[in-house]
Amino acid sequence: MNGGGKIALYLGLAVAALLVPQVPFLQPYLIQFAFLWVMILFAMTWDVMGGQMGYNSFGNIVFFGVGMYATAVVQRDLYFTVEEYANVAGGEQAALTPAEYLTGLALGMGIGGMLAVLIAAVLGSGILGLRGHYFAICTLGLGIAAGELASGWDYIGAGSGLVTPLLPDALGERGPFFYYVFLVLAVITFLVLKRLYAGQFGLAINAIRDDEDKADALGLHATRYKTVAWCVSGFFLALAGGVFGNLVIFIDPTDVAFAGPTFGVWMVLMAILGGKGTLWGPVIGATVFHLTQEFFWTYLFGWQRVALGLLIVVVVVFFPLGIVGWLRERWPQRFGEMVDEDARRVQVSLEGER
Amino acid sequence: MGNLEILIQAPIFSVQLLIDGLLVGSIFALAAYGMALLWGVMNIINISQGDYVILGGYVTLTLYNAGIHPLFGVPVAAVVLFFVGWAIYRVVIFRVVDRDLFISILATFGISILLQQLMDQIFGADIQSAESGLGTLFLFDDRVTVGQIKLVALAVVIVVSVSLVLFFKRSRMGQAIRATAQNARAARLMGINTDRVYAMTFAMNAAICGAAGALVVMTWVIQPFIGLAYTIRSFMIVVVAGLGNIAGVVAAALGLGAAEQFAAFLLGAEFQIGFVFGLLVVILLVRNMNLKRQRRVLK
Amino acid sequence: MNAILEVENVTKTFGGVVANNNVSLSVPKGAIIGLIGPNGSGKTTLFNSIVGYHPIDSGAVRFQGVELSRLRTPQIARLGLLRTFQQTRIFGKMNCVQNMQISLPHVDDGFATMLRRFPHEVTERAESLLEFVGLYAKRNLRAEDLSFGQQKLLEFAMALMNEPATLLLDEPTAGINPTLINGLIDRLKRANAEFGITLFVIEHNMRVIMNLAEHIYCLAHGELLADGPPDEIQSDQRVIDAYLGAH
Amino acid sequence: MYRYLKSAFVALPSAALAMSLFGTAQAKVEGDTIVLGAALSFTGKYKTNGKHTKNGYELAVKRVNEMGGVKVGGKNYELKVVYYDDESTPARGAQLVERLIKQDGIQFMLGPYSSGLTKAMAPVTEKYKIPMVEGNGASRSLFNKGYKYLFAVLSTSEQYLAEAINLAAEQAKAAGKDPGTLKLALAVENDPFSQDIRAGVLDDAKKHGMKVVIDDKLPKELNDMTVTLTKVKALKPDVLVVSGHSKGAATAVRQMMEQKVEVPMFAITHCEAADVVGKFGPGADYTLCATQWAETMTYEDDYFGSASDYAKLFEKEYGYVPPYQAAESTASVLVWVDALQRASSFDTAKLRDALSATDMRTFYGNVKFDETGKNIAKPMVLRQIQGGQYKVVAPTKWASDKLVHPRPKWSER
Repeated sequence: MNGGGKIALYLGLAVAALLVPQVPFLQPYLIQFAFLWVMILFAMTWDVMGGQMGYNSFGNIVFFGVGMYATAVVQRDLYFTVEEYANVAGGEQAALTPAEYLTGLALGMGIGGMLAVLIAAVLGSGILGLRGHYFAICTLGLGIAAGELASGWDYIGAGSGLVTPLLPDALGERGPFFYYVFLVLAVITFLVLKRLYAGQFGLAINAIRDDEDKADALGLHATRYKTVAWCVSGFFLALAGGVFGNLVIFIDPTDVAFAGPTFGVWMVLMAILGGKGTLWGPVIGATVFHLTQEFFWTYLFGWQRVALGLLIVVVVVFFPLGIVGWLRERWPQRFGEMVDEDARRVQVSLEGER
Repeated sequence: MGNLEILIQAPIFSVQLLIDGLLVGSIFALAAYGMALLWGVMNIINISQGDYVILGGYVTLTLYNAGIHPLFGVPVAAVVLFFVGWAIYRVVIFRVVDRDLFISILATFGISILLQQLMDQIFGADIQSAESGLGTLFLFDDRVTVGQIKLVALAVVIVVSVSLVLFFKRSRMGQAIRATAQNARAARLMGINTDRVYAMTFAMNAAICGAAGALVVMTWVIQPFIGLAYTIRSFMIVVVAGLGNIAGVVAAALGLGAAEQFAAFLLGAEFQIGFVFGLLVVILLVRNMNLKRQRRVLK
Repeated sequence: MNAILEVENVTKTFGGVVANNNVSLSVPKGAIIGLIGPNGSGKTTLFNSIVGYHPIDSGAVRFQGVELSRLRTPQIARLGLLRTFQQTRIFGKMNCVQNMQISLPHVDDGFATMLRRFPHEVTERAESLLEFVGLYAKRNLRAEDLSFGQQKLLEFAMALMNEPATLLLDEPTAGINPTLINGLIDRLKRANAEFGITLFVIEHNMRVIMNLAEHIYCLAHGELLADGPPDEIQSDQRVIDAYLGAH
Repeated sequence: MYRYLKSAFVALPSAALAMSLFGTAQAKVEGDTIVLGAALSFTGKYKTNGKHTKNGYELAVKRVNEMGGVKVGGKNYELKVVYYDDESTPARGAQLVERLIKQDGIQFMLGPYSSGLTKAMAPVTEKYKIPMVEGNGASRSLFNKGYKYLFAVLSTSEQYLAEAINLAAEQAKAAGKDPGTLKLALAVENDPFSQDIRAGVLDDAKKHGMKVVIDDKLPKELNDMTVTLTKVKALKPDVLVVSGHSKGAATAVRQMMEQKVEVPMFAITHCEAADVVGKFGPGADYTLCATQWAETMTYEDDYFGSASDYAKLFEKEYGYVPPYQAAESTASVLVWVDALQRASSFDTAKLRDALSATDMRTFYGNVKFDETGKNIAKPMVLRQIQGGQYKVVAPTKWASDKLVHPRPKWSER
């Protein structure tokens, strides 16, 4: 695709995404779309680690949960005491003004994001030294341990969970609000990642994926790149988590915040389905997955999870390249992988020198 | 730390915890040994390990509900799971054996979800258990109790371990499995049908897990979604013990069982699972630090 | 000539097995030095010791006067001491140009460099080095799609891109089509002469090493057996015995 | 084969897109049918209770329709419920309630199973001002948020076992002891519902000045309580309270029996759901069980007759004795019917007012909501298992038998 075509495509997508809430017959589906953006965020942030860097993390959900709890706690503690919040007296709702709500949300997301970065940096210094399946299983353990820890911590509601403040009426309906917030978040994440992948960062983490020992041998600051990659991934996941808590309203430690068996696995599956290690793969994978899942939910009543398990096996076993990866394999020329015919002459002459 | 005081003032209760922990650990040992087998021979980390355990439990439960004594569940679950394992190998696993490790991890993760959901559909999400009717031993003035079924479990673990050791030493298949574990290509050149060996290994692993599941359903309770904890425990035990070291696996399993009981007692039961997973992270990190100090040859 | 790389009394054991015993050698700046020895004589272990893949038991390794034995691999590489691998290592899923771009020296990398895009000059240089090893036409192919010999050449080009002061090459001609070997020797020599890179080469192919190196060390059973100019080594009875004995 | 598989990956989502986007949208009232909506747990950990809930709803709908339906504005309407599977997770529940309201146009909501799911859905229905009548979200934290559109026919969870504490205090007084000397042990699952039970118990224990010697949280993956029971043996409390849904009940009863743990009073929830009598026989005897409703109670209504008539009808229909979860659900539908008929309108604001003015008798008990939306007209009852039978022992008004206290020692049974 040429440059102009690309810009036209991006612009077209942006306009379409912005217009969705204005289309009357799509109105009832806005929350579904918001979930779609969340799924895309999941897949994109996982792909930084799993796809681009080859560190298959089952524990990225930790950052999602951390962001969610941090945001919720900030929203709670900014305007209430814990006691007040748990027992709002006299039947009065814990209602916030729009300004309070937005301040709490923004501040919470900021703190959540920073906390995630901190955790990624601290944990990363140890855990990112693990390779291959040890890393995968270790992060799996990390995700579950985080959920269990949250379940036992009374300050954040322990197993009883935490309820986030309601969206004030002045900010409009839930649908458009969360649609736009998540859209903006997903677009920013996409653009930041696109920019990162385009520079040395992208090549460096690709190199780590392909052969970390070689990258070491070339003098690359592999540990630094790995840590930064995890921080980036964690940061955006934490932001997403912060808003997600407000979307779902009720934060359950193991089913919503640190939901390893659902979101934690889905993010991996979505990235693989779309094609891991590619820019658009996770976006496409998440879209396909979300729609397929909705389809399963609607038409395979009660058996949808069975179908989901089957889908994972089938995708992993038969379709590990994913959609974009498969296209790339099928038509490598389209992706610029080709022998430069004009230059062939140079090579022949060099080889034939002696 | 009021809980610690209890142990200090009445040390007899730490005997209770220790005994219970060791007996619990003996059941972990079975699943962990199966995992070590798969890992060593096929280079596959089986995330669905715990789900075979639970499935073995349901097989036993089905017998129990049909009026058969659940102890028969041990061999029956092993046989049923053997065929289930064989089938899973033939349908899925053989396609991922030689592939990237992560693919096998994810594929078995998918199988795990699939099995959980199927069990949920077939047997329901309620917790269930089978009563062995074996009674309880009371020691030290009733202050220490040992369910006799746990002793039976220990006996089964010993029998299975010994027969496995004999199987690998004596039988042709056992030797073929060992040869394949060492070098699959060489084994193939020597005329060993490695595909058959893999199928056998996978099926045997499932059978071992099935037997463990039969013990679990008699000792505690089962429920379709608790398999992953067994998988993680197995993984942890294998990481500590190393591959192909049955004595090490048993020792590590017993140690983990005891550590869990004490952790649950001291930290509170709600942190037991968290403790297991946290311990996993710590063990992996320590192991990695040790490895870094040791041998690395890059060619 | 002053030595750019000095190995002094290096000993390395793996659980009781002595891989290197009291090995000392020095590589003069700008030279091409060879390292030979039968299989299992500890050549690769010595390379690994020099570039810091494992700690050495005793002894010292100095590069341009800096003690290396406490540094880690990437730090050593950033000092300008680079190694290639016997079993070629390249970044398979990346194309050749990308392989070259990421091989830029990382000495001055900070957090800001992570964001850096590669300027035209870098790409230019990458392409000209690819041309130098004869891979220009295939620059847009994924590295894993290259033949084994081409991957070796790519790895060599990547090493040059890294602008090392000294390059340790582990069997550069192993597995290469014999018709390409002369071209490779020529390029090694040119790299030495034109870019001023000191070369320290493990090589099994006697014809290659005799042709290439000006001074050769021979290891056997982890110990330094002999050293001298190619002619001398070639006729050294101990070296001949070591090779014959090993077979 | 692979190629087809791969093209399927492209075809499937396109089909899914089309279908999921243009699925049939339903209105709140279709012709002469009133459509209620519910997201229930058909899969996952609450599956069994999800089924009880659904059966409860369905039985009510069937009965109401048989008896002529609901009369609104002089016209008779049939009832119908639209269900979705929330997979027992709040994340899905929040998504589905949006779907019910926005996509399916549901204006009359029935509750999901469990406090957690209700916590996830209630704020959404509140936001859209859609009334929800529920019978399975008992956590008291649902009723201090000021929700105006949430109505619960059940007693909130802090009441579940509080009665047991009062009972223990009474027994102590009767024996001439100071209730303040009693030692209390708690082992409560780490979920919203059970933690509320804990809060209720702690409040009452404080009132009597009892000392809490064990306060364990049980993990959600509970399958072994040995460590807690070991503490019980060491500290010898007078009352042991365990709550952890069905698995907590089963594990506790079983291990108490196996390890011969002696404690004068042992009170749990979910006896019926866990079928502790069926599973452990005499081992379950003398256990105190909290229940929202029992078929032996003497309530009546026009649709089902007495509580025992309801139980018979339910058993005939579904083949098992109705647990209180089913009865609560049935009662929720009856509350809707009553409100619709009184309001004689489909306007949700009017319906809300009608609901909050509810004051009715059902087979399940009286229903009258306070300003927070919880039912204050119906008590919790405490039953003790005696000889394999559930006998109501408290509160006194409903007690059919006397409490056996303290529990006989295992050696004396």
